[in-house]
Amino acid sequence: MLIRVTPERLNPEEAIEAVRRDEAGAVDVFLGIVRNTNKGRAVDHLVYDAYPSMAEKTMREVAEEALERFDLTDSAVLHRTGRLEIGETSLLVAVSAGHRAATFEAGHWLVNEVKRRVPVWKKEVWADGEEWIEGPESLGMERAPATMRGS
Amino acid sequence: MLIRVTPERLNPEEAIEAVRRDEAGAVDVFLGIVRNTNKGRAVDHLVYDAYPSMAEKTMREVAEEALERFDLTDSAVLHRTGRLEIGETSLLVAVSAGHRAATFEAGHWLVNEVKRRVPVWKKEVWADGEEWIEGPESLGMERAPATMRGS
Amino acid sequence: MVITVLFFASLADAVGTRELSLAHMPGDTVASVRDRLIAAHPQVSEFTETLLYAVDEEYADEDAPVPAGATLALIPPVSGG
Amino acid sequence: MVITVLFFASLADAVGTRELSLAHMPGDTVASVRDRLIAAHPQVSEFTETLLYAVDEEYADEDAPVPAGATLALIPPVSGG
Repeated sequence: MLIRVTPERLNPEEAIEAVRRDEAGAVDVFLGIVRNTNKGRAVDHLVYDAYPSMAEKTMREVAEEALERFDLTDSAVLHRTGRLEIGETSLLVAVSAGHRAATFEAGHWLVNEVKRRVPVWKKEVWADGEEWIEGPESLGMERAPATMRGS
Repeated sequence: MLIRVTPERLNPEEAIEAVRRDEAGAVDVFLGIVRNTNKGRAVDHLVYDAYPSMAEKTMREVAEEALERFDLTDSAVLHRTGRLEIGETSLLVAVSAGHRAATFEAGHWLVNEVKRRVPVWKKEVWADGEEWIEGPESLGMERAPATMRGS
Repeated sequence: MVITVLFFASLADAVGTRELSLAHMPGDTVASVRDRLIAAHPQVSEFTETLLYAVDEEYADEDAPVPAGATLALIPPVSGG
Repeated sequence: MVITVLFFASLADAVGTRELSLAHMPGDTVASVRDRLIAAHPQVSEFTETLLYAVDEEYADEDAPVPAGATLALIPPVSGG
């Protein structure tokens, strides 16, 4: 199980090789990529902050939970930190299984859970300013609805 | 839109780069891989036959249909032919979209449709024999239920 | 003018070739060409229950016309992926 | 003995640091440590509505104990991926 939080570029080939097995007929790989816009606003770049040790621990818990919930042979979760330019890969999730349906379901579930649970934060930087994007997919947002938020 | 039927090795990085766009925040890639067993029997290798020109035409139709049905920015479908060893990639499907849900749905749909519609056939070779695997996911199987099959 | 007929996978093994040419007849359809094929290669009849057909790379029904110069492909149930 | 407190993202910007040490008090919980933090750094109170907490890298409720030597992380709504 390949789990990593790193400021280095993420390599999809590495994740594929990490989950590939002779008994697994299907591999699904998801790449989260830095978009050039968000909510209609031009993004210049992103900066990812993380609590690296807890992020890796949480990613490992989510990946292990996926192995149990779905009929997977292996999974890999990698998240990049630091400054990322448009088009670069921030998140890489790969899963392998005997058959394809499990890989698509597990991949989607894993990406959702990573975004909900893993302590990583994204700052959007525009030409004229910047802002930390917090929630709304995280665990915290389930406890505090939007109308109750502090700021 | 990258569409290819080829006896050469399939490269996931090429498919990812083909669908990657600055406005696409999500890429999903599926790899169909030669398994070492099928229905409990040890597989030595596979041989894929194809009707290459019609296979590429059908793959392009399916990929274009996916662009319309789902909110995709691009898609790629590659199928390998000839002799494939255990662990090698037979099918590569990549899609990009603004957001992740569309990529998982479209990727799964595309793989299903390729397996149903594209004129490609797989021969399993074991230590002591070989057999063309035909259906049961193909269009033909919908017309003729298993109990009516000729052989 | 002729029709080109293509065979694949198990059917190519059974017929012993991947391609052959047939004389075109006025009014030819997928079914009429297939029936002439079966007359020459009786083993094709074992496959017809599950065969699909393509005329010039487009899936076609049994009553679809097959024009002179066309390519008719006999398509066993596919198993790609 | 001390408690290590970690700040991230917007909260690290607001507090002006990513880490500080606090004296441990008998019976400390997430809430009691957070309240001492707010006394020293009132700007933290603007975040508490949406904060989660982790004690030694495990999400924890407000009434979870914070032992001497522990690390308490104040976790704004996450936005990875």
